[in-house]
Parts: sequence; structure tokens; C-alpha cells
Amino acid sequence: MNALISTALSGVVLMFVGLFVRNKQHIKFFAIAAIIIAFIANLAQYPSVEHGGYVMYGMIEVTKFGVLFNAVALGATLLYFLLSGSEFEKVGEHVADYFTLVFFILAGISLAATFSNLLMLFLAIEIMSIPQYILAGADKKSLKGNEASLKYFLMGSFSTGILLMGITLIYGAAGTFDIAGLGLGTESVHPLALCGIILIVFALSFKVSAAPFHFWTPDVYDGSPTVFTSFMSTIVKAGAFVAFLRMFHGSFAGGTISEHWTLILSIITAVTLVIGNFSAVFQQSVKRMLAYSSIAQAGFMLFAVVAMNDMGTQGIVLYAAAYSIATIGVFGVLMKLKDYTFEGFNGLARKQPLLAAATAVFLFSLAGIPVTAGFFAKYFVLSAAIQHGHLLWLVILAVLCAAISVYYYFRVIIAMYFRTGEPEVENISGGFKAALILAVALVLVLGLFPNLLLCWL
Amino acid sequence: MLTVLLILIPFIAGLIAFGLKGSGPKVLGMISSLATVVLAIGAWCRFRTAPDSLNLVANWIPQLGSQFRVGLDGMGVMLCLLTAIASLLVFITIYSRDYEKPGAFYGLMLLSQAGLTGVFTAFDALQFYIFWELALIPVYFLCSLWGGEKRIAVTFKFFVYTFLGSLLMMVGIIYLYFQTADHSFSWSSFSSIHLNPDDQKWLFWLFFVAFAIKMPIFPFHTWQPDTYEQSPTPVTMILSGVMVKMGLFGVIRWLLPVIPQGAAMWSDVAIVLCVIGIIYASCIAMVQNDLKRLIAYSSIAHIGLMCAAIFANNEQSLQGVLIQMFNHGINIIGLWIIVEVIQQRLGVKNMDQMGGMARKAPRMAIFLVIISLANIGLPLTNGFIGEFLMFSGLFQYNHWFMAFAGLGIILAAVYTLGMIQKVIFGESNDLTDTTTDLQPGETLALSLVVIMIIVLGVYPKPMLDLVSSTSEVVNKLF
Amino acid sequence: MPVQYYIFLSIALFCIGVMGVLMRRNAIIIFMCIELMLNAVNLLMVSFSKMWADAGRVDAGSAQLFVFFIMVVAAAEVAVGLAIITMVYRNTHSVDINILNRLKN
Amino acid sequence: MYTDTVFLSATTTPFSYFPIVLQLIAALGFVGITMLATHFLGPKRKTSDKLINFESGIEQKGNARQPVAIKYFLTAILFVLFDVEVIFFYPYAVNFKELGWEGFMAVLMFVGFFLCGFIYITKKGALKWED
Amino acid sequence: MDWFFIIEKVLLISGVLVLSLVVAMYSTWGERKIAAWIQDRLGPNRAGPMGLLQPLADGGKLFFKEEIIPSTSNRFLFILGPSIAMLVACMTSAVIPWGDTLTIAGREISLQVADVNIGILFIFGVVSMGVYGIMLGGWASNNKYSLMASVRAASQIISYELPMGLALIALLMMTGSLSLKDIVEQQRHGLWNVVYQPLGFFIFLVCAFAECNRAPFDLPEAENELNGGYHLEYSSMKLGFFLFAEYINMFISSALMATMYFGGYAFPGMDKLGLDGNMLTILGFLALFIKTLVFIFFFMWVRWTVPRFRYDQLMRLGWKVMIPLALVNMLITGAVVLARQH
Repeated sequence: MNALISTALSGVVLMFVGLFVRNKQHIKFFAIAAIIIAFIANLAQYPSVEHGGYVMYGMIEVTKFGVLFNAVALGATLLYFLLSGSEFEKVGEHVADYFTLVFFILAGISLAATFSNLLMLFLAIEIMSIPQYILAGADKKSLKGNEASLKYFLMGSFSTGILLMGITLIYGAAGTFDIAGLGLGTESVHPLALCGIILIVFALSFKVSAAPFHFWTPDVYDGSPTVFTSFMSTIVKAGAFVAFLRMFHGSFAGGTISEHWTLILSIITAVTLVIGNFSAVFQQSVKRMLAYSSIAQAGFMLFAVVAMNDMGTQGIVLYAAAYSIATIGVFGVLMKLKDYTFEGFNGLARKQPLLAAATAVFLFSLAGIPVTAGFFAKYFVLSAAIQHGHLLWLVILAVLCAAISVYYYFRVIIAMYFRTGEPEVENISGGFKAALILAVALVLVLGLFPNLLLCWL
Repeated sequence: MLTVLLILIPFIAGLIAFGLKGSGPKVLGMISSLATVVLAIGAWCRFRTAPDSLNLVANWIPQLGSQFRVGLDGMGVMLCLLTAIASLLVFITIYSRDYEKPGAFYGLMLLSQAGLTGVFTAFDALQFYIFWELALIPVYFLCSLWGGEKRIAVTFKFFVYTFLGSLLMMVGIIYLYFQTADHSFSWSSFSSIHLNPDDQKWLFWLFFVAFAIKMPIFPFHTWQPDTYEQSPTPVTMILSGVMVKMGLFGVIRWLLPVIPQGAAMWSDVAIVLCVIGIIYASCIAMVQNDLKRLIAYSSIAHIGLMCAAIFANNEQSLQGVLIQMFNHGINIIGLWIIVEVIQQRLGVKNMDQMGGMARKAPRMAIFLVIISLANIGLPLTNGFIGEFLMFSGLFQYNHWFMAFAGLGIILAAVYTLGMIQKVIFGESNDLTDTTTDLQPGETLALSLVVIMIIVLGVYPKPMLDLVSSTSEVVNKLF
Repeated sequence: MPVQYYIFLSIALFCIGVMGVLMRRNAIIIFMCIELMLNAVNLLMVSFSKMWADAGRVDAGSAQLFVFFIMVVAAAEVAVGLAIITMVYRNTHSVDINILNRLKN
Repeated sequence: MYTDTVFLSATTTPFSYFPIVLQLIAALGFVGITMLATHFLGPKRKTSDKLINFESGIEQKGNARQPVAIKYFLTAILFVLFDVEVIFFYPYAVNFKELGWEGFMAVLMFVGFFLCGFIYITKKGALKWED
Repeated sequence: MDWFFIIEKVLLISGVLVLSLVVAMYSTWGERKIAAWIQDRLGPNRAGPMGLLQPLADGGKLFFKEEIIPSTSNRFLFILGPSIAMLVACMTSAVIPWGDTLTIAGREISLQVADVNIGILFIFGVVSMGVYGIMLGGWASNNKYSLMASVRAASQIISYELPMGLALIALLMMTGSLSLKDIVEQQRHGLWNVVYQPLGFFIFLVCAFAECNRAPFDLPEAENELNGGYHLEYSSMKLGFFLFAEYINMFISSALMATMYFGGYAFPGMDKLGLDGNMLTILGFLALFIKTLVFIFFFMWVRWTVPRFRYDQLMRLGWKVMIPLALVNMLITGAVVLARQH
């Protein structure tokens, strides 16, 4: 709740800061200060929910999980600002507006983590989505950016329509929007509710870019300004997943109802894993590879939704943190390079050992190699699926895909360390290096002691 | 505490080494490996008096029931000792060499040593898995950075193979975790699970594939000759001397006690695979002209025999395997040292271009002969006792298997002697005429190897005593 | 009138919208089809609200409030969408989404 | 803040709109008949010069269907946004006596955000028509 | 189905439509006369006494003029534009209560076509459609002036819809009903709304001027800039529709203002006269009609008195003055009503 209010207000404040402050560096500092305040405000709420959450006006349910997830999202955004905040001004003139939009997205994410009503689900999804359409097209001159923006907008609002239809049908069956009170799982399933659930699955799959609804993802992520791709493909995606998770755990779990959608969702998961990983292998540009990798990672995060147990809930928090930090880090380094192809990384280790080492750690984390946060993230979601009992085939498939993922992540490592070349790198500031080291430290600490994060849950 | 030190010393030394320049890393590596050897011997002594003092449990991730749980049993002590000795031998051998970026090279070597020791001391499944992976990463970088021409593709294949295997193992570990009564990853909880046979049937493969890739066993072996060939020889020493033992170790520590019925159900299949591997590898080794590949294939054959013996399911064979793990490690490292020497002198790996080296380098020739003989298990060398025990165990299990595996040893004699023939005898040529004999460091390393070969060949009892406890325990559970 | 009529009507409208989105190539028309989908949802939402109100639920008005929110969000989408389409038009002089696909290579 | 208020009293039934339908039919009829009548009544002497567009008597230049100034788009978009915000006041205005001061404060906050947006667009120059 | 009900409604609808048309026709005459009076001229005086037949002659002329559809225009939309404009103008009168009920042969006949509970919203919705007529007409002509004018008109109309809506919300807060009938009945038993809502009325008035494209907001038709505006290419009755629609809109706006702020068919002391229902209803209708005519006169008076705004002035007035003013009005109304409640 605090996170929601503070991020929304920060957004408004930043909007006005942009009107009166001309210095872009100062705007960035404002944004960083705002995110720190939001982070602290969010944590300040923790004691009140430590022994059980509470519902506000039947709309928002503040829980430990919500607060923790918000902390992860805000923390990751802080890191994102530290690493890539100065890239904002390269996109266009309206730096403060970009920050504002990021804050609005964060407000959407905090809503997604705490909603207890279908209305709030809808609003959360939309508050997250609409600013993204703008961010995707922030570079008005770039045709690719235009394309990304238009495509994202059309696909996004299409899926919104589907989501709404799903919500309406469920309302028709249940008569309430309260996710705890839908009561669909108890008796035989109303056909309207069934259609509604399927539509919601489709719509949310769109939002989290799960196959076969992923087709917009590569183009959008590739076409958008890199600095925003970094944000969209990480924190926002995690936010959408949390919405997904809350929705399905909150109201569709248990009883006969879960049988109906578990199968669909597990097939979606499988397809997502396969398509994401196999397509990523064939990419020539690191940015596009990361776009496909985000699809692949979405496949892993879907496990948490399918499995419906505590392990999955813990897993999604950890996964969100691990995946976001690592990907933001990789993007942060990527933006310092001129050439986004794999060849652009050739010989980076010799020229910028720190950057190369940090990237390697991030990629290890993405691949799920132990002692990085990514390992425990994968560990948790796979455990969740194994605990579920009927998803072993999916787990085996996931493991095979994880092995494939090594291929494309390691291409970057190979380029950096084992090939020779003269990468064109921008000047690296001390602040950037410090932020990078912080990110690496986070990845490693979470990789060794995931309970530092999970003990809050 | 001693056990933790065994991991920590190379780990910290490795990290420090990254920052050092010039001959700093060399010295540091030497000091660290000496210290670990001393510690490992200390652990051995401690194991005879107070084995429990080697175990340590500390909280790690309470939510998961995973603990930092290290300990040493007989096998563990032996393998830690092997690891320590191997790295000492490697460092002695390459002391006079200068590698590009020595800090990184020595750092990675030491880190891999730490990872290996971690694997051998882990008594918590999750921790075991993590060390299992960690041992791999430094080796991957070592091979890719300092290896031969085709190093990138080859080591990548190696990495993906083993990574896939270990992921499958992770699935198995998680599954077993949910079967434990107290939701714990500890070895004792794992080994006291009562799994129904159906589960054991498929769980076996999840683990076995991971271990089989690492060893490697017949259909999973394709990464191995390429990798051995392309890696820098010091890395190959670690790979073949210690790293492949991870697979065997895994089977003995984590497969047999945890999934006994599964292992029993599939033991025939496993042994058949091993025997095919033995004969296949031996045959290829016979026609092999490349020295490194020849030794690589011979290693496949030996490991196949060891693996077959594990599944032979009796105490004798198991004891044989355990002792052979150590001895094979020593022998193969000895062989690789010589290969390294030859390669460094001649710059070629092709045996056709060698010949007549006995005249120019008599000391090396002598060492090569002794070590080769030990490798084929001649009596009074260390290889004999292990192979003898394994064969007799295998014989008890099934005559035919034993017969086919025995064929392997005959073939081994053929190609090993062929190799000796080609390398050190025969006509010398322009290339070999310029060669020089061993340098002091190399002599020291090889002398240590030969001393161990002979001591253990003549008096293997301490080693047998050391591992007997393990073989008894495992065999009871099996 | 029975609620089924409304259900069928709005589902028909919704399907027309979906078909339009999937088959048309003009960005503006696709956009209009999306709006049609949203309006179909609004209609259905209100009819369900009436249905549940007749069934005696006191909180059936919440569905009507939902409609307000849908309209607001739709308006926000319109604002952003039109801006994007204008931007694209100014850069490419076309709103055909196939042209955009050609730009990719 | 869900209340159990059903927006608008339920005295109006669909039947109340029936006269409006009648009026629509009447208006349609009037428009249609007049259109047809004028079509048939007027003379038809078409020449090509008569049918070209009027451009103050000079030669026609270019196409009229050109993009107009972006300001107009901006106005349209802003209208959509603000109009929808205005829509929110309607249900409030109908029920505001029951909602009392608490509701008034909520609306005050809403108006505050409304004004924030308003000031923002003003400051950004979106409403500036003088060049 | 009650046939009498249908007959009664059909009659009423015909009456209302004819009334609107006649008022619109004679508004043109009135406008010219008033203009002449203000400018010290005579105005139309040839056709009939005082030129009273002039509107009929104009109407006849429009019918018999040649219908020209420019070759480059979009034929369908070109015809659709004026049709929509006229249709919309005819529809708004449906919810205005022209009087109380008449009792004929025991039947209560309401002088309101339809008393729906969303009356104001209905008018709002229908009026918003009017902009389509202008926009389509201007765009379909394929003429630069027309397009410019229609874009201007659209911008202007939508800009002034916002303060208009906000002004109505303030009214709504006081009355608590969107039904025009309810609003009139409340004024009948109390004071006219203009007393409570002077600011609101002012805002509504200004917006009504802008919505009707009347001077000083007649930029879409600014002859000296745009050659006649959005109906530049139109001729015959299609042009007539645009012109008529404008006058009908003016009439309806006047009636609406009279209804919402000046008591509609109610006049002070009407309940004390002691007349019977039917008589009172007729008097009420007359009262409304007179109020409406006064507003129409006001419209014309302003047109010939105040000069036209510049476009930037127009937009600035709409956005930067009217909207904040309307918001403030709304908040003050809310606060006062709530304070009086307790």
C-alpha cells in the first residue's frame, strides 16, 4: 500500500520536476531519491503485516508477500536507475517524463502484488501496460521504435480486451469481483467461469509473453530503446507474473477448477520453454537474444503459477529478483557497447575486465549456475513443480531447455573471454562500476544465502 | 574444521592468485597445495583416531532443510588426498613453465581444486550439487583460455554435456528431497528414504546419467577424448586424475545408498554399457596415433572397468574400485606429466613423429615404462591390487562380464606397450634428436608418482584399511 | 429481456472485434475493433450487473463501476494509441501494419 | 469503496425509451424524404468546371487530405482524457449527498489529480495555440 | 401495446418537430431583422408583410437549387454529413419537457416526448454526435477550407464540452437528478436554479454559444477567413440542413437553458392562480416559449454586438478559463450543499 502511494506520488512529483528542473542529472537524482523513499516506505509497512495481512476496502490485500515483492521490484528499479539512469537522456528530450512513466509502472506493479479484486487486477495490468507503450516508442525518430510501440500497443490492448471478457464472464458466473470470494473451486464448474478462466489465462499469457502469445515480444524488445527494454523485460514482466500468481492462487486453486486450467497452463509453459530457448539460439544480436531469453525465463516463472504451492510463491520472488538483477546488469553493460551483436563483445575481457567479469556472473545467473541467484531461483520453481507431483515431464523438459539456454548465454562469455577483438566501449564512470559491483554482489549473496530474501516471507 | 580448511585454503588462495603477477601465483599455488597435502594427511591420521571430528554441520538455508554439512569418511579422505596430491604434482611439473596471465591460470586451478574437495566432502545433497557445478566452471575457463586450436567448441560441448547431466541430477535430488521424512538434504536422510521400486527405476537414470557423463561411460563419452586433447595438459591432469573420479564417487556416495533397488535393477545394463565402453575404447586406443587421445581412450577403458565393478555389487569389487580410484589417479597423472614433457620438448602429439627418445632422455623413458606398467596393472605396482579385487568381484557377479572386461586388460597391455615402443624406442629422427631429459621439477614430480606406485603396490594395506569402512557401509545398504 | 440475449449480443460483438483485429491490416481499424471488444465487455458487464441485482445481490452495482473504469482505461489507451498511430503515420505515411513488418529487415 | 448504491434509480424501463425511438424514426423519415425530394426537384446541368473544388477561383493545388496541425490531435486526445475524468463526477454527483464529507474529500483528491494533469499539460505547452 | 399512447406520442413528436422547424425558419427572419435594427437598417421587407414570408421563399429556393457534389469528394460521406447534422438537431428535443400534463378525455398526456432518468446525459450524448456531421461534411468535400473549418469546429466543440459537463455536474449536485422533468418540478416549488448557480449558468451559456458555432465563436464559418467554412461545397437542401441544424440547435439550447436554469415551464406564482390543470399547462408552455425566445434574442444580440475571437483566444478561454472556473464552481457547490445539509 505504501509502495503504491509513494510510487504514484513520486511519479506525479517527477512530472513536475521535469517542468522546473532543466538539468537532466538532477532529474536522475530526484528519481533515485524518490525510489529510495518508496523503498523505505514500503519496508516500513512490513511490521504491520508480519503476522498476517489485511484487506483494505475489499480492493487491496496487504500481505507479507506483497510487501516483499514490492521491495524486490523497487530495489531492482533502484539498481536499474543506478546502472542505466544516465542512458535515459540519450533516448530523447523528456527525461523526467520517462522517469515518471517508470514510476507509474511501478505503481501498477505494486498494485499487482497486492490486489484482492478483479477490478484492481485489471487496473494493475493496465497501469503497467500503458506507460510501456509510450516508453517503447520514446525514440520518436526511430522506425524500429515506432514499430515496436505500435505493435506492443495493438497487441497489449487486444489482450486487455480478452482479459476483460474473461473477468466479465467470471463475474457472470460468480457475481462478485472479490478474488477470495469467487468460490469457483467448490462445486461443479460453471461454463461461463470456465471460459472466463481460459480467456484470463490467454490474456495474462500475452502480458507475460508466454508462447504461443509471445510473438510480439522479440520485435518489441528489440525495437524499443534498450534502456527501456531492460526495464520492460525484467521488473515489469515479474510484476505481470505476480498478478498471474495472485489471481490463480487466490481464486482458481484447489477443487475441480484447477484441473481445468493446469493442463492448459502446463502446455503453455512447455511451449514457451521450447520456443524461447530454441529461438534464442539462432539470434545474432545480443539484444534480441535477451528478448528470447526473457520468453524462456518466463517459461520457468510459469512453473510457479502452475505448481500452486508455497515453494512456487517463494520461487517467484526469488526468480523475480535474480532474473531482474541479472538482466538489468547485462543490459547495463550492453548499452555501453556500440555493437549489439555477439561479435561486439569480442575481446571485452581484455579491454574491460570488470565489465566482462560482471557480465559473466550475470549470465551464469541467468543460466542457473550455482552460487548465483539464478540457481536458487530455478531450484525453487523446479521444486515447486516437483512437489506438485504431476508435472515431472515438464520439469525434465525444463531441464533440457536450461541446458540449451547455456548455449546462447555462453556465446557472450565465449565472445568476451575467448575471442579477440576491439570492442567499442563508451567511457565507464566510477558510479557505473560501483553499481555493477553492487549488482554482482547481490547476485552472489542471493546465490549463497537465498534465505536472506526468503526469511521475510 | 580441518575439512573446511581443505576447501577454504585453495579457495582463498585461488581468489588471491587472481590479483598476483609474475611468479607470485606459482609460489602461492605451491604453498597452498603443499598445505592441503599436509592437511589431507592430517585428516587421514585424524580419521584413524577420531573420525567424527572431521564432520561439521552449520546452518545454511533452514527453510529448505539444507545445511552446510561437510564430513569425511574413508573414501572422502582418500579422494581429498588424491586431489591435494594431484594439484601438488601439477604445480611442481609446471613450475618452470610460463603461462599467459598466470594469475588467472593459477587462480582457476586452485578454485577447481576447492570445488573438487567440496564435492568429496559434501554430506548434503544440495551442497554436493553446488560443488559439483562449481568444480566445472574453472575447468571450463581453463580449457577455453589455454587450450588447443579447437578449444572453444570442444570445451563448450564438454560443458553442456556435464551441465545437462547435472541438471537431471538436480531434478532427482529435489524429488528425493520431497521423499525424505524430515525434509532434509542430509546424506543420512537421503539414505534412509524408503522409495518404492517404481520410483527407483527412473530415479536411477537421473543420477546415473549425470555420473556417467562425468566418468564417462560408453554412450556419454564423446566429449572426453576431444577435451583431453584440446585442454592444456595441467588441466587434463586434473580432469582425468581427479575429476572423473567425481562420477565414481557420486555413484558410491549418492547413488548406491539412496537408490539401492534401482541400482540393482539396472546393474546389468550399466555393466554392459561399461564393458562395451572398455572394449570399444581399447580398440580405438590401439589404432590411435595421437598420444593424448590414446591416453584419453585408455582412461575411458579404465573408468569403465571401475564403474562395472561398482555395479558388480559386492564388497570385494567395491574395495577394488575405491583403491583403484586413487591409484588410477596417480598413474594417469604420471602419464600426463610425461606427455606434457614430450609435448613441451617436441611440440607434437603424433606418435609417428616420435621415437628413440630413450637414448636422449633415459630418465623419462624409465619413468614412462614404470608408470605405463602400473597403468596396466602389473603385480607389485599399485594398479595390480585394485584391478585384481575388481576382477574377482566381477567374476563373482557374472563370469561373462568378467571375461569381456578381462579382454580389456589384454588390449590395454597391447596398446600401452605399443605406445612405449613407438615413443621411446625405435629410430630417432630430427625432431627427437634435439630433445633433452627431464628438468628437476619434472623429475621430482615423477619421482613422487613412482614412489607412490611402488609403495602402494607393495604395501597397499593402509589404503585398504582407509576405504574398508566405506565399502562396508555402502555394501550393507546396497 | 432475458440476460441471454445480452450475452449473445455482446459475445457476437466481441467476436467481430477479435476477428477484425486478427484479419484487418489497417492499424486504425484494428484499434477500432479493439474498442469494439471493450464495448462488448461493457455491455455484458452491465447486463450481468442487472442480472445479479435481480437475483438479489446488493453489491451488483460494482459491475457498473467496473464499466466506468473500463471506459477510463479505454480512454487512456485511445490517447496513447492515437498518439502512437500519428507518430507512425508521420514517419512512414502509412498505417498499414504490413509495412511495419517490412521495416524489420 | 464499493457501496451498495445502484447508480440511478430504476424507475426508467427500456419502454421509456420507446418514444425516443419513435422520434428517431420521424427524424430519419424527415431527413430522408427531404434529401430525396431535393435530389429530384433541383435542376441537373453538370459541367466539369462546376464539379471541381472551389479554391477562391484560382487553380486547385494539391490534395486537401493532408495532415492537419498536430495541435488539433492533441486537443482531441486531451479531450478524451478529461472528458472521461468528467464522467467520474456524474455518479458522484448523483450520490454525493449520501457520501457526505468523506466522499467530498475523496473527490477533492480526485480534482487535485485532475488539476495536476491540467497544470502539467498547460506547462508543457499543449494548450498553447499562439506560435 | 397501448395504441392511444402511440398516437399521442406521434402527435407530440410531430408537433415538436414542426415547432423546431418553424422556430428555426423564423429565427433566420428574426436574425436579419434584429441585425437590421441594430445596424439601423430595415431588413427583409419584400416578401409578405414585414418580410414575414421571406423564410418560406428561402426554403423553397433551397429545394429547387441544383445539387452539386464535387467530383473529388466522397459521395456517401458528403451526403451523410448534413443528414447527421439535421438528425441530431431533431433528436435533442426528445427529452425536453415542453409543459406539464394535459388531461384529455381522462388521459394524462405529458408534454414531454420521453421522460428518461438520464435526460441531461441523453442530450449531451446526442449533441456530441453533431460534431460528426460537421467533421464528415468538411472532410468529404475534399476542400482545404472545408477541412480546416471542420477541424476547427471539432476542436472547438469538444473543448467546450468539458466545461459544459462540469457546469452541469454542479447543477446535478443540487438537484440530484438527471431527469429534466424532475429539475423543472423542483424549480416549480422553489427558486429558479440560476439563483443558486449563477456561475454555472454563465459557463453553460458561454459553452452553448460555442457549441452552436454562434458568434463570437463562429470560427468554423468565418467567411472572411474560410470562404464559408465547412459547408463551402454544399448547395441546395444539403446546405439548408446545415443552416437549419444550426438554428434548431440554437432553439434547443435556449429551451434547455430555460428549462435547467430558469424554471422551464414553471413561472412564479403559477400554483397560486387557482387555474385548472390544462389551462396551467398551456400557460406553462407559453412561459417556456417566451423564455426560449428571449434567449434566442440574446443569441442574436450577442452576434451583432461582440466581435469574433481569434482561434488561440477561443481555445485559451475554453481550456484555461472555463475548465478551472467550472471545477471551482463544482467544488463550491458541493461544499455549500454539504454544509447546509448538516
